[in-house]
Amino acid sequence: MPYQLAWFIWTLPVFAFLAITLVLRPFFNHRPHWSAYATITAIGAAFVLSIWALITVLQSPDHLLAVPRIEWAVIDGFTIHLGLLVDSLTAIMLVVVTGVSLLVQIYSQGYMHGDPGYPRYFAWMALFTANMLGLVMADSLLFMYVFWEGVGLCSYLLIGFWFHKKSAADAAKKAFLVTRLGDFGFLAGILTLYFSQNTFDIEALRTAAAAGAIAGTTLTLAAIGIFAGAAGKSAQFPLHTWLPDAMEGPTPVSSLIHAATMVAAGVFLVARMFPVFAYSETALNVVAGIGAFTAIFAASMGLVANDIKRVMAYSTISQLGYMMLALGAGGLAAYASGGSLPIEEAISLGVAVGMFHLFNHAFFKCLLFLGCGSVNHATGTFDMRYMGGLRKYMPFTTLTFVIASLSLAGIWPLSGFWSKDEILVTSWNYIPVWFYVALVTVFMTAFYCFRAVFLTFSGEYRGGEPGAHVAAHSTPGHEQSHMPHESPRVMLVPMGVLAVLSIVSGWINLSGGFSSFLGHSAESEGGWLQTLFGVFTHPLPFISLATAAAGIFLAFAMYNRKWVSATAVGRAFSPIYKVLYNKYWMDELYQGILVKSFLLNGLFRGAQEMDADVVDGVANGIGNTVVGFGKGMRRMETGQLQGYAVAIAVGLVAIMLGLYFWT
Amino acid sequence: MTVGLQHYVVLSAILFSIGLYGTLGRRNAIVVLMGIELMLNAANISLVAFSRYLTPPALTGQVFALFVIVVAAAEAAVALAIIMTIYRNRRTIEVDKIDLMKW
Amino acid sequence: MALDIAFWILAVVSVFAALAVVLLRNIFRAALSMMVCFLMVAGLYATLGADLLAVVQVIIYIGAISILIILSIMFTRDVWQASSSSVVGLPAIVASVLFGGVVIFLTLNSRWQTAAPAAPQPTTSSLGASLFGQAGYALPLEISAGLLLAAVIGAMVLVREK
Amino acid sequence: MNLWLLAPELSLFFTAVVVLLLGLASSRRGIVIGVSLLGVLVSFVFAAFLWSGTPQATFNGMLSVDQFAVFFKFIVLAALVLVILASADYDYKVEQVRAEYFTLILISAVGLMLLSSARELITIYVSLEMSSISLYVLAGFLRDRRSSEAGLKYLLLGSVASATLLYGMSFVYGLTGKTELGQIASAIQSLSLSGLLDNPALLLGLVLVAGGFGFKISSFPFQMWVPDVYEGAPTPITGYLSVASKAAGFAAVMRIFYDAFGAPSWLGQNWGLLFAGLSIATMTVGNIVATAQANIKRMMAYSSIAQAGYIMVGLAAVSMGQSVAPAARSALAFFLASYTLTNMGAFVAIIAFSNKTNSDLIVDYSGMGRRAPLLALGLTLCLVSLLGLPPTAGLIAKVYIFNAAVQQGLLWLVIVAVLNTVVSAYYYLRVVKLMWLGNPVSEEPVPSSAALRTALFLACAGILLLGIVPDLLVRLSETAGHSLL
Repeated sequence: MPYQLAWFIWTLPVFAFLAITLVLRPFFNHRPHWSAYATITAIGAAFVLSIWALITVLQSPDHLLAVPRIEWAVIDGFTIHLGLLVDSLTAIMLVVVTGVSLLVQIYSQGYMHGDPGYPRYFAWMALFTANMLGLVMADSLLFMYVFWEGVGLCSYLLIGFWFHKKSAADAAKKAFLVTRLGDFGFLAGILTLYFSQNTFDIEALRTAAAAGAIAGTTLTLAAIGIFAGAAGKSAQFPLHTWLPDAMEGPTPVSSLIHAATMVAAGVFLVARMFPVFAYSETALNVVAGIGAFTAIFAASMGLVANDIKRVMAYSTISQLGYMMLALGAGGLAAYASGGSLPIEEAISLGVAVGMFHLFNHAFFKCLLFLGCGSVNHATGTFDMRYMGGLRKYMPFTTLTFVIASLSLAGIWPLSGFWSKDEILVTSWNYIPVWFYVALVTVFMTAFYCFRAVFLTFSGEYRGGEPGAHVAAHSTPGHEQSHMPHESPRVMLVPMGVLAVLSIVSGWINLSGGFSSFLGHSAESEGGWLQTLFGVFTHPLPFISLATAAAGIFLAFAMYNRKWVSATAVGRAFSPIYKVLYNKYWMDELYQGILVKSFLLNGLFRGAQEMDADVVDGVANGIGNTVVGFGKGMRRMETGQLQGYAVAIAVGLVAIMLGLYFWT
Repeated sequence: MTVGLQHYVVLSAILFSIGLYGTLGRRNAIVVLMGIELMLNAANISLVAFSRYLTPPALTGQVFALFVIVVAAAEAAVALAIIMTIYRNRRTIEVDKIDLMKW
Repeated sequence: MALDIAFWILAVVSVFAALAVVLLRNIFRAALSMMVCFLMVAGLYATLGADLLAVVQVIIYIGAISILIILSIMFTRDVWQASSSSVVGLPAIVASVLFGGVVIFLTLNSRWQTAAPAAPQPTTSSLGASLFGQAGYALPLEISAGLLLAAVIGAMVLVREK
Repeated sequence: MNLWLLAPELSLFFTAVVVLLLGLASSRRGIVIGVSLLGVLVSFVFAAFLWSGTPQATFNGMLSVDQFAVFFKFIVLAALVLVILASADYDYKVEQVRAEYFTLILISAVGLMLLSSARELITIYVSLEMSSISLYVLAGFLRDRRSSEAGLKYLLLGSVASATLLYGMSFVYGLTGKTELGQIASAIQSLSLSGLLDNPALLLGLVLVAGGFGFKISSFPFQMWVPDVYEGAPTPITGYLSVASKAAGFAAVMRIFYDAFGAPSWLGQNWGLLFAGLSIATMTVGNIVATAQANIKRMMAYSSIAQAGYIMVGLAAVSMGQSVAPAARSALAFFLASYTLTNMGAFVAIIAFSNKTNSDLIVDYSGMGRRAPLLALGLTLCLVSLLGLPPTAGLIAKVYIFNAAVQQGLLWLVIVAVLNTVVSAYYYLRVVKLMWLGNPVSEEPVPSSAALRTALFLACAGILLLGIVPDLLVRLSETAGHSLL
């Protein structure tokens, strides 16, 4: 097939967006479903094209789909190209983005049913997907930045979809502002690279970095700037605060944001520009350090959240931290190995490990959110304290949710296990410090996600909540029945597909196929069946599995069997002693709780609050300061024309004196 | 001390400042307008003085001043017409009361 | 020498007349002072050898503009109301004094390339030549004709009856 | 003296007179507008012929007919077409004197076109006044409380500014004994000064002239009239003021400062730095205060101040580097062309909305996306272009001008400008968001006349065309930038 088809991958959703806003919404508002069909068709077609692109890239010897550039404008010798860069990294992202987006759109038909903003919703979703696709395909940083901002804008519109709700409008504003803070860094990074190399072309910049043409402080500054942008979008500490609030949007939006589009953009960006990072040890340490810290920091906050979507949001932040850690650790491999591993190898190692987790995470996290949406669809609340016992009413949702949770917790042989294992191995090999942090995080992850599972699905139904949270999600059409019921089929089918993917997606790399596609030739350990079981020849998988199992067990003990009252853990620590007495592998954490009994309620909650007040404060503060200045400065405009004339006269005098003394 | 170019230029600067004060510091719109006329006159004095002392045969400054006078007349006519409209609307021509639009 | 004396008289009177324009509370008297000031300026033109310009100054400024202004004062019935200092009275004084001071300081420090002044001679014909002549200012003249048309239309449109 | 070189202005002035005389017989809207548009078309054809000619100075060097001037004539004519169409729906407010209204617009356009090619101080002053006096009248044309207030403020402050300009010109004349820009330049060079203070008359002339034009291009601290006048003036005139008069002002500034004060290079760097400093203040004030506005005309006024700040980046870039950069002049020309289309388009949409709602408040734009999808789409496109997002002309214009500035070593200025752009997103997108996501006050659709729709369509098509295939205009503005006599 001709290469031009690649253009359609991101333009098709744009057409869908245009069709909805220009034709369907003004003229066919009484047929809202047509909008959904337009979006689904466009993204479906883009998905097919993405598969084609992936196959083409796979078959081409240099793993590249050559798309000639279009010379767009020449301004005084400064040429602006329009071009696509479709390599293995892009091809994988394309399939993930279109695939996940397609499933989410199908699901949304059920979830958004009856919402008055139905066509608007699908228009923004199409545009959101289009921008993300453009972002991964752009061949120059300039165009990437354009799509990058487009993604930010669409997420703003989608998070604030129910803009009449103050919390939603606030969350949207927050997301927009906080990610913008990072974007300043990104822009600075782009400009640094541009002034160093006089080009925005990604491939050229990668080559220049590898050839040492950009080096030293310039390189480090550029890399850290880019990472700031990535940290904003991928919700890394300290710019992560927007993500938990972003659940104010419709749940499928959260699902798309958390799985394949918005947050993945940051990780993708770092992977895309990884050569720029790999030659600066400082930058790599920043990436790995922030990643690891974010992983454990976010996970700790997930332990105490009561809102199921919030738990998942913290989980996303934490998992993104893992991916950053993977990238950083992979890159640091070259430095840690004392030169035996060439930097090119380290680059592909980092990218392969990080992207592999991104790939797997997309499916199970998307599924978890769709599960949350399904639960909410049934109970009208996101507060787990009012759920419980849904297993009886929603068997299918329960099943898929548990599968996704197992995958997230990293249980063999589900997909999450494989990529998490690779991250642990890489960090163990090259930066052991972060390995322990990651391991603790594994425990926490397993604990909080099964805490959610048990609170939601086991026990007795606690009646939903007709109070505050329904008001918070008061979309018409979600009529409350007295007992929860399973969601419609249009929502369940995508969940089923994702459940299967959550199990099997990790197997793709059993014989190193995924890694070698990304340029990292892993040491092959025989066929994939051998690897499936052969993985246990090393001790590390046992450790991580055991850690995860421990987490699950603790959750089981506390929230299913109630051997230990969860509230008591917060208040007093002695009951924990009794229950966990014999579990020697819990000693460290145990001591921690003993020593600092306020850890759960004190520090973690404190972290959450600092989050809400300080970091948000800065973001909102900047916005409010500008507007405040504006409000103050407009007072200068007194309406008195003689006041203006005085300004002219004084201005002239000031300019004269200024020039007089300056020259 | 013989009167020379500098005397004229300084005189014009003084008249310009007085005119400027008239436009900035007086409340009545017509006085403001008179201030502007003073400023234009001041500029003309310096133009004519330059013409006399710099390029005696060429008279460029005088030509310039001639045009300024024409423009000043046109400007005054339009200004007074606008002041009339204001007066019809508000029964006052005090410029500090004409501040409907601000902020 | 006579010219010098004339200059000093004209200069002092014009400055005082100008001050009267902007300081007198009675607007009508301010307008009369303005006429005096314009007359003095015409005299200054004469001392500079610009005879035609002096005449034009008298005809247009005193004959037309001043009369127009006095008429407007009468129409707006604010004649007997005091023209008080504006809301930015003090800043206005400061700004104008500063402005004047800086300009005077800078002009006094400037070097002007003065040529020896020629003996005064009638300028009417040479002005006419430079306005209408081959190498003259015909273009600005035409433009100012358009300008006057715009002003006439504008003034008529603005003061028309409802 | 070749009158053909004046043909665009002459034909337009002739049209103005014809329209005025027609008004005595019949002031039917169709006839008046038709004749005006025809005159613009004729003038455009003449200008197009001049484009292909060689640059030359005519009328004893008072007028230069180069591509730079012709480019700005095109801009003025484009604004003229849009303002005439935009007035079609608005002129019910001036029905008795419709012919005079259009006559004044045409005369002011003649003045602006002359201003963009004038290269002699007297001509510059007289053309400037020709356009200004017509615009004073037009600003106060409605004679209601707001409009007459706008007229008075514009007139009094404008007169102060032009007196300042005149005073500055007198010092330039006093320093050099010349009024023609080229001769002024050689006179300054022959003085062989080594700094502004060698002869402070130069500083006086420079600053006072810059101040007089600073008023015209709404540069800080001469920008304070802008919001009040823009709010009170009839909306089509506001649009016209914000683009045509500003464009011609920039053309004149460029010509004066480059032609007369372009050499020696320290002089260029002095005023380049002056404009760079003013540019920062201008765009910052414009953007920050715009965030706090509730009236859309006022918001657009502050937005246009901010845009003037961006354009001044180009002005500063012309002379700030080691060598003079024609690229910066091209960028400035391109920016003004794109800005003209964009801002006029926005004002056309605003006229259409306020015709229906009788309000200029931003909150009343809530839900307009549903009540008038096409108008809202047009306004969205214009605002997005003002912000400088793809795929619009605004993006190219910003890239072009910022690139030119960076080439001249003004990176710090560009960084400030980009930060400013970020601030501007707040108020532009607020309107966009309100239109598409807000709840409509009523479900009643907003009708608009064919003339307004045509104007908006023309503007939007131009914005998109320049955004998608900028090469068309980039070539023209490059020619213009390099042709300055």
